[in-house]
Amino acid sequence: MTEFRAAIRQALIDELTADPSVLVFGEDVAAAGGVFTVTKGLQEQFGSTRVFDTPISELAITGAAFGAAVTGSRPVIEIMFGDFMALAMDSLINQAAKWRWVSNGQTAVPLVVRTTVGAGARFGPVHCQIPGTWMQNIPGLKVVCPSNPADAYGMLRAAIRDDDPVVFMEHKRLYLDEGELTDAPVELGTARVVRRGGDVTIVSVMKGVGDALVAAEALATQDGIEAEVIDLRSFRPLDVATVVASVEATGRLLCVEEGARTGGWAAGLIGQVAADALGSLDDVAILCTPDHPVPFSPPLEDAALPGPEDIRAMVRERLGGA
Amino acid sequence: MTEFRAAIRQALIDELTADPSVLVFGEDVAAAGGVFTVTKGLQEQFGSTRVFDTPISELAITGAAFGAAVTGSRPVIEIMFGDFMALAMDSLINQAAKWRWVSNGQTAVPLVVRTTVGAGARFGPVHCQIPGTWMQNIPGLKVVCPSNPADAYGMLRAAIRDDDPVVFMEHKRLYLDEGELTDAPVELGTARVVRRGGDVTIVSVMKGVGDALVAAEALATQDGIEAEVIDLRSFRPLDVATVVASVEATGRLLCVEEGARTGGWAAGLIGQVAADALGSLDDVAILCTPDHPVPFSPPLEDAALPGPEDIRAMVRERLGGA
Amino acid sequence: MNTAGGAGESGVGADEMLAMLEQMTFIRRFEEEVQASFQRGEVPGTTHLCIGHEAIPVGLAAALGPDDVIATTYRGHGHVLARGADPAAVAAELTGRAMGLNGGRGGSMNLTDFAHGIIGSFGIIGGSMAAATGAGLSFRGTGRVAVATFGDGCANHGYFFECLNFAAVFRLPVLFICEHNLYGEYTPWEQVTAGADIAARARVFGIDATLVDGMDVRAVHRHAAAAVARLRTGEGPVFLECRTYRFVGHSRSDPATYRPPGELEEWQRRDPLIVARDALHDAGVPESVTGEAEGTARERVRQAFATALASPFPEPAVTR
Amino acid sequence: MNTAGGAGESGVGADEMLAMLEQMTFIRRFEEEVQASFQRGEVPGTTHLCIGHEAIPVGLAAALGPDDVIATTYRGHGHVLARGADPAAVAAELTGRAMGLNGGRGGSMNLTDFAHGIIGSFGIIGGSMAAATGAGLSFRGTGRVAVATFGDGCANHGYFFECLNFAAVFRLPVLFICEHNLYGEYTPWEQVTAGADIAARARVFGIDATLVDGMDVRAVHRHAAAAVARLRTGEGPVFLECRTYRFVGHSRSDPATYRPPGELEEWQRRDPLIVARDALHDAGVPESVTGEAEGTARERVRQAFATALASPFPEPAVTR
Ligand SMILES: Cc1ncc(C[n+]2csc(CCOP(=O)(O)OP(=O)(O)O)c2C)c(N)n1
Ligand SMILES: Cc1ncc(C[n+]2csc(CCOP(=O)(O)OP(=O)(O)O)c2C)c(N)n1
Ligand SMILES: [Mg+2]
Ligand SMILES: [Mg+2]
Repeated sequence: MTEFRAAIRQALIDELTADPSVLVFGEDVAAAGGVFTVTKGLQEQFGSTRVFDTPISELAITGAAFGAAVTGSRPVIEIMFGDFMALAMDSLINQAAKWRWVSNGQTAVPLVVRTTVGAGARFGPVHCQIPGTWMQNIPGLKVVCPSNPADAYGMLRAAIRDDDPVVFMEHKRLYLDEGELTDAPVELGTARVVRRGGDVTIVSVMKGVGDALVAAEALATQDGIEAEVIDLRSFRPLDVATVVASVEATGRLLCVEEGARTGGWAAGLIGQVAADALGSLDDVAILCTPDHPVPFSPPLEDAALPGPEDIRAMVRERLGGA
Repeated sequence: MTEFRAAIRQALIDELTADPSVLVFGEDVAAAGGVFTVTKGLQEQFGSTRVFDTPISELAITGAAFGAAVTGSRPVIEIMFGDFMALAMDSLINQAAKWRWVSNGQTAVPLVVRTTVGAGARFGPVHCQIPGTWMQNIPGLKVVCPSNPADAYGMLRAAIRDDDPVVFMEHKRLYLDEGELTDAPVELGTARVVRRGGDVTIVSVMKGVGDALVAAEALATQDGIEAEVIDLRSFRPLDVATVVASVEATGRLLCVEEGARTGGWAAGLIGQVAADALGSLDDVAILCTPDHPVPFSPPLEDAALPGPEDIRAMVRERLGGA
Repeated sequence: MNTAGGAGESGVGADEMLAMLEQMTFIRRFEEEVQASFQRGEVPGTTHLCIGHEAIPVGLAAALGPDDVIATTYRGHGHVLARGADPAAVAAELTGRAMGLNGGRGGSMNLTDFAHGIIGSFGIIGGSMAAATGAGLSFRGTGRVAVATFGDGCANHGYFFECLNFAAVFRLPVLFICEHNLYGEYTPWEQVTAGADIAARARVFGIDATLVDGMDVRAVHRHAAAAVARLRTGEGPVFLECRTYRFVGHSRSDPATYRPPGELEEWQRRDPLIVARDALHDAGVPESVTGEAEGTARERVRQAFATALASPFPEPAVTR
Repeated sequence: MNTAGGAGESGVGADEMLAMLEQMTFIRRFEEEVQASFQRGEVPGTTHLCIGHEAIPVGLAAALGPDDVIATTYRGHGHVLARGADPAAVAAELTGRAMGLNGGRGGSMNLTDFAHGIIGSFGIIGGSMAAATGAGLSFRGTGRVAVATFGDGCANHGYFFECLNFAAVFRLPVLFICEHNLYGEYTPWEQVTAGADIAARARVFGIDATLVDGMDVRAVHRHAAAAVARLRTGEGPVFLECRTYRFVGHSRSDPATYRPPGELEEWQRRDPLIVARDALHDAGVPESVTGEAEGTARERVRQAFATALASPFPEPAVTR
């Protein structure tokens, strides 16, 4: 069994080993090994030309990653907290995401931005956001988010080998989760059905997938409802087809999002499912966070975040207590 | 009749006159009057303490607007092109949008960010994006976008008087449009039904609203289809209720977005309508731009942007040639 | 108030100096209690203590007037307390209580108290500089002053340079205080900061910038007072690089193993509390008097945390 | 190639100097044709011409090797041409043709030609600095050099400072070339730029930074060549502030009314084409020889635009 954070470290080690053009840099990632110790030991192993600490300069870090990526390197940078992605977005949006297409295919832009996201750790309103939605509308970018160690490993390797820029979000409440790693390649942008069930489709990402599975077990054993659970794994590309296929069987769709309703991925996914398969939908619902920043105080934060019980309650409510 | 850009100037003049705490600043807005001459003459009229040119420093401009807003000023800043909002977002997302709530109501954050958005002017891939979706998921922010001079005037005045930060997007292909101004206040976050019709609901924003109206006339006179046209006017708050009310009558919903499908407002709006009123929906569709950056070359750009004919064709297709 | 027997070349009288010692001692004990509370699980999340930095908030606060404002960072507890925020409300915010400065919404990294001129503590590096720069815009011509505090790590950030240039161009009444403690998180500053000292980076914008002994409250106070006087006349921003050291890790349970051996001890010899106490003794104030600061501080801290911990959590009211 | 009769103190021989004059003349005529084509509606959107700046791209390009790369701006046509991009493909990109450098996708602000070491022209201020900084990371230890060009307006941007610090900290082989033309769009640089010259802003990071006469191709070439030699040894970034002037408006039909009277005329007396021609004449090259540059340039420009305009637009293939 491997911890989620160790899976990420292993993916970095394997790609640093396999390809000498891979670089790893960011704030406090090297000597200290990262604030969540994800990158511990990499600098010792691969040297300070390939793994290094940077100044606190999100614009330069991300912009330099772009410049390095178009000149033969495969940089994997870390933006320490997802909230700080706002400082890095210009380079991602206006350069990295655009250059392959705008140059008419003259270059690839193989860079990865790792960033820690998500609430629940009492870090307050500016160390807990999930910036995936901020960049979900940008053609040329991939935005992915594993929910378990195996995917963390497989998706990060795929991201580093990808020729497009990839934002790789790591939910901080998953770092200590354990699981088995495999060498099975993961295609970025594909969702995965993690539990089969015929009564309702529950879609989530990252921490929400585990919550949905807990809810699904309770629904099965206590309410006689079989939920199909889908791990979206990616904000962009968005695997609408896998969700449509599930909904064609279940007719019911619940999206569980750690984020606000307006502008969230949940509403957008439902909209695309509706555009493709309206006739299959008997009911759709969104379980999300309230329309205010994530609070610091534990009772406030706990109440704001959807958990297994909220999921179960919403499914029961939506299925008319079935 | 007043031009769209003159309507914006008039709103600025009226608010600068009404309230001495209003400030206007940004790159080239003062002496030169802005790259689209929207702010021409303001510095002469109100002096260089209230209307001034800044360095090319999007972070400082936006951050300073926040600091000014929490200490008694009502700054109206300009980020010259919407694409550059990526450089300004940290301050908006992590400070301006949060401070009223996070301070537990100790302060208001009355600032407005004006920015020019939209394609069609052959400005190429990094001077044409619509950054509204980048910030649509941020509680505490308002993101609005007028489609005509009257709304430009009314909504900008409302934005300046609003106690929350407002991103005010101006579509560059509307600047020369003409219309009558009124003093009727506009409530930010409300959509407006701009044409009545019972067969299909078409929702768009900014330039798309005019296109939808042109399409609706053609549909009415040539295809016998009566389209209801809704100007959403705001990405956040999102007026789902007005769209639901329309769809309850028409049963059909087409959203026309100048932007990519995944992560766009169109899919998100449909998702929220579905969550609130699935039973009323007989058909939904999205007309958007292809999943790549906006091209420079005229034939490529023209083909990428949805226009009245595309809207009409899609309505006819979706209504089975009715 | 300034009785005979000034505390040395600072121009600060013994009474004032004693008050500053008391405040520094109070902040020190407060921060220690934050750490203890964190270890007991009463302070959730994380903490960033200003232990070792106390001369800066205290020397600065003594130079400000009630209408001046400050924007600080996640390491700003000391500034919030020195400006006069209710210690119980600070403790209550750190422990997530309804009576907290921010009603429990912000926590340690977002302490905000407009009533005491604290327009915010900012968790994003550079945010404090931008906020103060903007406040400076509001204050032009009023005589009011806006202060930003930030660390050495901030000196490599776009915010830092853009704000300094912006404030210089518009001659804004902003006092920029760099609390240079040699590290940004776990990274030594020289490793990521090109060139010489940080003050030079401000000087390149024509900003009056001075290196200050951040372990000596008299020095901080003297320079801050001079800066504030100058700022009130509208002469444009001032920059102080206060050299200091944090005696504890960056946050939470950071053991600070990145420090070279002996470095901590060397700086601890210049502990701002010791420097101030020695100065008072040199000026003839007896140990019986300086010793009182300790007891007062402990009692105030005890009361603040007792009040906070006895107070209720906020009630969630969720609508999704 | 370097025959007798060097062109003065520059160390540049007359042949090389003549070649540089030809290239500068070619860029000048090319840009004039861009403007004419814009006015005829053949170049859509907007344009940003480098008329007046020509000594910089030409002097620089002569100092670079084929493996070096450059990241420039929307005002970078000259650099793209000087590096050897096919002029017809440049004209075709500006006119939105399929055979354009970017297949018509980018237009004038995004000219990109990896085959000639042009990793991009960047429409976002600061983007070129970041791209070159990153290229410098790839080039560490290889002897290759990455160049960024940018304007005086960029010197107030977060990108500028963060990239300079970043490049200095890691001693990256990056040549930073500020094309200082006194204006950012319509705003005079002194009005928004605090402190003294821009080179000083680089020096504060310990970067070797020099003020260069950007109207004299010999000076640009000399400094660029010295910088490149130094960069190849891995000694860390170099910064050149090239003072220049754009003889035309910022973009499109900007009448440039913000200029003080006489300023344009004063700079035009130091037109880089005239400076180069005079130097050649002083070195004994006859007018009959220098005069040839003109005809050659016009013919190359004519051919480039004729080819471009005769070529097809790209075919849209839209899937929504
Ligand atoms: C923009 C941004 N990047 C990174 C961080 C994470 N971070 C928090 S504190 C810190 C170190 C800051 O060092 P310094 O400015 O010297 O302040 P100190 O903590 O030493 O007081 C970092 C990198 C942040 N909060 N904001
Ligand atoms: C980040 C950003 N902000 C604003 C602009 C708009 N803009 C384009 S050119 C320009 C002026 C730049 O001046 P300078 O750097 O001196 O270059 P010059 O045009 O004089 O060559 C501005 C403000 C931009 N392109 N990017
Ligand atoms: Mg520090
Ligand atoms: Mg310029």
